Amino acid sequence: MSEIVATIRKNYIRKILRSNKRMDGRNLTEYREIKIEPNFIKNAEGSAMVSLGNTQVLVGVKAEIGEPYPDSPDKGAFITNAELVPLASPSFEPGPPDENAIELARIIDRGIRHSEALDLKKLVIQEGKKVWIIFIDIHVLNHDGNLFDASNIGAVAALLCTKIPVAKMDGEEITVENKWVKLPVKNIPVTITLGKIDDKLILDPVIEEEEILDAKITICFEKNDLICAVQKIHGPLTTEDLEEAIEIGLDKSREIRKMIEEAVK
Amino acid sequence: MSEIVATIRKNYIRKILRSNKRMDGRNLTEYREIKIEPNFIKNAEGSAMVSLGNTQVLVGVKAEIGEPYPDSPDKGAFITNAELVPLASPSFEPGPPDENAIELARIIDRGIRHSEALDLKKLVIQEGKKVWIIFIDIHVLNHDGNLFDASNIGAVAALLCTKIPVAKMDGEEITVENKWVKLPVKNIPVTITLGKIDDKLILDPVIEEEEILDAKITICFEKNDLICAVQKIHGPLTTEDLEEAIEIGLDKSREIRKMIEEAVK
Amino acid sequence: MSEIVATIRKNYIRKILRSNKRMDGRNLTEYREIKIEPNFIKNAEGSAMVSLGNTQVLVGVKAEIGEPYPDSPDKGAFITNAELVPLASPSFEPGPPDENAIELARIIDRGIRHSEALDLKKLVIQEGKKVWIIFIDIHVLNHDGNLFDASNIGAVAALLCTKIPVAKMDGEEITVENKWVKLPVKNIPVTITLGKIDDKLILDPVIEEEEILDAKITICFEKNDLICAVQKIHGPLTTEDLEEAIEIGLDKSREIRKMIEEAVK
Amino acid sequence: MSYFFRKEPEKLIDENGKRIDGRDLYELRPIKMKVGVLKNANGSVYLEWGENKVLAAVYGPKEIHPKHLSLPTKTRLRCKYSMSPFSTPERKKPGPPDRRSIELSKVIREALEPAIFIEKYPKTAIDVFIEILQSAGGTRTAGITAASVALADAGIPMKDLVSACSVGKVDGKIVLDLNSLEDMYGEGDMPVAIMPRKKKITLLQLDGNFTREEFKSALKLAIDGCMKIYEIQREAILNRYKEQKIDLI
Amino acid sequence: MSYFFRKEPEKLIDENGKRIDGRDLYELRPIKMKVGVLKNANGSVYLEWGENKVLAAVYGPKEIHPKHLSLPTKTRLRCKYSMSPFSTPERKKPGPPDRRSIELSKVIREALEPAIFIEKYPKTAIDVFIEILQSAGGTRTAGITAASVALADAGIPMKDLVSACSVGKVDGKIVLDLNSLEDMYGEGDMPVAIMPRKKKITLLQLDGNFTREEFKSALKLAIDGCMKIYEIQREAILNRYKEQKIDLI
Amino acid sequence: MSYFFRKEPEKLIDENGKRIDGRDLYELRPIKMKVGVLKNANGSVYLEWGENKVLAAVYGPKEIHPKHLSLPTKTRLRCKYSMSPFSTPERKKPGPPDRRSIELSKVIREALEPAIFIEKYPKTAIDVFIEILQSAGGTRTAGITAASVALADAGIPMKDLVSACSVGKVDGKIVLDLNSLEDMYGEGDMPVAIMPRKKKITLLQLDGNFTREEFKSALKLAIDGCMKIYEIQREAILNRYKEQKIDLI
Repeated sequence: MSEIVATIRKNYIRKILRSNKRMDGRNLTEYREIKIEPNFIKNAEGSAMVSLGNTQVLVGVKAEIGEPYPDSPDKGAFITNAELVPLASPSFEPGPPDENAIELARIIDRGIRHSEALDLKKLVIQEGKKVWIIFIDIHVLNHDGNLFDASNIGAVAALLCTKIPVAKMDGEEITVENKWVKLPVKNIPVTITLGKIDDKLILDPVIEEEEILDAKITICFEKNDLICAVQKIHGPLTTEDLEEAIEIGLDKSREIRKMIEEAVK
Repeated sequence: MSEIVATIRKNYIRKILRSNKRMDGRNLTEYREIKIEPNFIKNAEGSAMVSLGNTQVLVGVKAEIGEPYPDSPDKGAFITNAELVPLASPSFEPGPPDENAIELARIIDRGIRHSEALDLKKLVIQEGKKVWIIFIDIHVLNHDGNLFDASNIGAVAALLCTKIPVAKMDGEEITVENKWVKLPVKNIPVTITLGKIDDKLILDPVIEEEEILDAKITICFEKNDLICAVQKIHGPLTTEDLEEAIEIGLDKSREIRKMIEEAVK
Repeated sequence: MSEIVATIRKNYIRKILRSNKRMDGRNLTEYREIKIEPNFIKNAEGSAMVSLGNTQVLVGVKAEIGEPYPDSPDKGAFITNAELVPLASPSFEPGPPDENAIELARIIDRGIRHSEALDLKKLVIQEGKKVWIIFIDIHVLNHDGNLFDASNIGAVAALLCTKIPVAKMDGEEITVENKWVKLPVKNIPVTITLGKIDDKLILDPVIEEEEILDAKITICFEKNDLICAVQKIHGPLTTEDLEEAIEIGLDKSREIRKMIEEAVK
Repeated sequence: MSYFFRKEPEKLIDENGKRIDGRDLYELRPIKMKVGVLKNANGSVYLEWGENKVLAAVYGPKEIHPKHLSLPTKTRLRCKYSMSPFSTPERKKPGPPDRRSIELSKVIREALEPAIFIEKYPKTAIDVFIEILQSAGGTRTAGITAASVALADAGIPMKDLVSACSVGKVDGKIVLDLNSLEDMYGEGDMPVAIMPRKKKITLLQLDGNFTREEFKSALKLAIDGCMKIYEIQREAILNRYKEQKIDLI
Repeated sequence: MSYFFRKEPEKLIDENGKRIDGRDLYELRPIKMKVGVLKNANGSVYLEWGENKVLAAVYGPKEIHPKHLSLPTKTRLRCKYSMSPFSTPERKKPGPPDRRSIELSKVIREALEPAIFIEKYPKTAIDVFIEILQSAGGTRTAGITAASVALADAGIPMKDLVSACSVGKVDGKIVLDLNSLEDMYGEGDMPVAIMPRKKKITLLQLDGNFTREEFKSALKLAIDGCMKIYEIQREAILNRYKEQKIDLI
Repeated sequence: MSYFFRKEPEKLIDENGKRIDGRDLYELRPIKMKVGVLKNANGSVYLEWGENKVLAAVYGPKEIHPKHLSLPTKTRLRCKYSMSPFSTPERKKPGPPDRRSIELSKVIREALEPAIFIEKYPKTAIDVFIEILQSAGGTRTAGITAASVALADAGIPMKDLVSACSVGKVDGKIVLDLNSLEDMYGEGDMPVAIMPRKKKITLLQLDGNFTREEFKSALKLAIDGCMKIYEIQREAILNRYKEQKIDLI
């Protein structure tokens, strides 16, 4: 995007923001339409296709048997990975995950980790020897802004519908039974992302807004309104911005959580 | 090569093709001179230096003891690799194998695999535990066209003269005896490569021809005239082209097979 | 550096060299000020910060328990690595070690290896099973010429002050006691680096000199005046140059060795 | 969810000539195609072919960086076939393309290129991305089929569509459109792509053991299959202009 | 030298409200800063913060290669945070930056950029290198603190310094400037950077579990901490011009 | 074929002063050299030196990409030494060059460069590729010897050839031209290259333990060896113009 186009668009977006409206007609603190389709991928142990307006994210969960980390022999593990495949946006390039893909994966990972959404102790097959390793793969299919919230919804919904087989260890031998149980998910972290333009905070920025934001913030809330992860992105914020963002986020996170629970029922 | 040079050369090649002749005086379905020198490399378990006119390929076979694939505990394994080292052509670049090197290796591999040239069951040292892994390394030394056929001849000749030591397993202990046996080779796949220019099929294209081909096809024949691998490359072909190619290939493949058997005697 | 600047500087350096002096006032065979601060890094098992004029190198030694190489089951191992981090010079680029970093690491490694500075047999925990692997990490912080000698001093000083815990093996179980012993260092290899400009050999070249050298040579001496490693770098030398270099080096290496021993006392 | 429990079936074709998924020998799996599902791409297709789920997106014609890669008299067509980590029973580690994907990207490019008027946009690039979301046998032919329609959706001037499907040899019989079990345990596999109007063959690969006669009848069957695929492609393109908006979900 | 013997302490705060290293809840670790320690860099800082040892170097403004990466109206700020192999109790394998370092490099760049007049040098690059020589909790905030002074030392025109420190939640209490044990075994960690003059927050991350009220008081404490850091930074810059030559050792 | 059965010999020099392969202490292994064996390269050499089999090819002078790598007043000489996977008793995995190959490529380049009039072709590159097909001790000196002749074969203007061979210390004695067992189990190794006309030393490396006197006599022996190599090189170049066509096999 050329600098001139950016300036014109910024002025346009600012102008309508002054009347507390958005380019696409939304209010400042309104999400785009959210659709969640769980179990989209049969070859995954769990999955969810999510759309947030035109932002589309597919998350797959796979389970493998592996060894626990040496410093937590009594816990399973999970790994969160995000791919910004070039199919999803003219700005995505082939190659290894760049800083944006890595930041995305790490934020989603932190929300799940610090809310203890996954009960890792229940993923042990035999302590110190074999545990389940859960892979959460976030695949962005179309990038139209706010990848964080779309990915978080996808990841949590996918985890909630994941089933893994029962595995047992007898000596050195592992037996995997064709008997499937739900993944032990005990919390639903919800990220809420707001952008700042001038002195306004806007929820769920669309890509045209993201490109001109002064700053962005993602806050992850647990079920009981605790804050379990925060990431400020791009430019500076004030203490007041943060308080307002938390205010909005607390509210919205409860709505989104309900939506996810509904979708995977 | 500039586009103008290509056009001039294409016109020249076409012109002589109209009288069913080639740039180098060959008939349409004539190979260049083929030379095979087996056991060229002493440090390899088997090897062959092959020249097809000015195309020169050296293939080495090495054997290592390793673990079988989990889904075929009763079989050894083989891996085919091709390197287009920059020494061999001004168009080859240093770096990891590109799509041409990978395609070359995979086609040679498929011919060997689907003709079951290597009796993998005989490469087991102890089922599920230890097997021989055979590495077929194709090293192109000078690229003057038709790398596929030169490489296939080299790979098959190298396999035919490969000897591996006798290995036994006693408990967890492996013993390798200084007693060498022939690799169990039970079939000789032969690839035949034809190019198409206008409505003519030409056998064993030289590099100047390859650069202006409309299409190319490689067909791999087993001992008993079965077709075990095909790869169409570059542009389109018709059903009639394919039938003609098979016609030519059946014949030529028997000749080449004899030549290989002769060379490794 | 442009070619013109190089020519002017070369002429200037040559001119003062004619009176057997250097840009910075040193004699031809004089080192810059050498400072050695051992145990700079608490998280390392041993370390030394070294400055050679404005050339600054930090070397850290870490110990890990690992498996011996199959062909030396009765020996521990060490690995020397050098990083030319971009912080240290405008000419260093981010990325994997280039030929200069690799050459640096390999020369330091060879001096230590061929002088048998480390008594690898004493690093065995259980023969054929577990040994100590010693990592020598050379981190260049500011490059002002003669990285080889600064790095060698750092590496040897760091080894001399390294302590590793006592480890024992009982069956398959490894116990590491909180009891620390000195690394078994039995020799102090010292590299001496000389540059050649016109017909002069100069010791410890500063970067402005290095950039215009005709040739460079690094000779590594053991405690008993044996030569254990040599590397000629860049342009040609004569037999006479080499004899002179050894003459100078024998002398200087004893001085530097004393300096190192003093510093780690 | 089944890779822990995978087992080779006793036979792939039963006594009534029915295949393991109930199909006849010359029957295609059910196919569903949506055109224009991705907003950012210039052209896009979502294809369900049996249990395959495939996305194809086209970006371009567009400028090329670095410039020395551009061709003076034609478009550079670039294809990237890739499998998402959850597309296969065993997780596919993300990372640089493996050797199979590199080869497939090449043959797919060569299957598509003859159908494009590449002289129309000299010095530009057209990027075709094929993303296998779920894989169940025949992903390369599904990918070509989807990509060819995505190219049309992107408004790229084309001589013809490219229609692809595979044939194979299973329990000694030549059958159309292998599923994953047939692919894994059958005796041969032959993916084919054609430009349907003149029946030019733009992809042909073969693995396995075919007599000359088997090859001939397999090729005929493949071309017949491609013609059926062609009908489905044309219908999907028509639908594109009937619907207001086509969503992935 | 302790990773073989690492053990979780029974409690991180004792009955007298003292932390495991003897500090009060709102007390910073000792900080020592030397400016101009590296001859080659345009600006450089060596910082000891508790047992952290950090070097920051700035090169630039300088030309960009390849040119298409340059920005027409501003400087491209590039940051690289990296840990030396011996900086951590367990050796950190050299190699391409890991995912944590890539994320940290990004957030550090975003923490520093608002303080720089990046419009002053269009089409150029400024490189900031942060090298963690010894790590003991809070390296990213130490890195930002050092880098900001190194930028000033390089003569880069700046709107303000950037001062950073972390706060956290340990044994249920909000504390300033986590050390490595508190970082590892505490309940939460929140690194913050500010531009002190207008108290603009340029870095904010959080991991752990905070109530809304805890978050509020943690943020206040962090800003207070940053203001103390700011004083130390200013003093270090002044010292730079007092001393003839500042050596690393 | 012997790596499974490799064993350290009891002694490397017998009571009659004969080496393990029957040579005298100051004797070279048999050497065979063919010039012009590769059609595509501008210059090429196939060298058998004992059981070493080495190919060297030269491409250039040629344009450099990207351009900013070109040097305004001279040719950029680039060297790549690499070992084929089957060249060693244990298979050498293909892939990016290992650390040894990178160092060798550097010292080989520095051994060859002084012999070339690099000012003749400013802004160009000359590529030297050395491919070790079979390795048996002394591949770097064999590579330099072959490459230097390949440069001449390519018509590159040269001040002199470069002739190389190694000396070493084996069972306490200084010997010429180490074979692989002597290289592996000897006490020292010293590869040397010279420009024979003025006896300038362009490669000198040493590993092992040499007294000052041993070093001196080893160097003298190496230079004598190089002079013999020089004769062989000159003869091979002459042969190039006698034969109609020189084939690899």
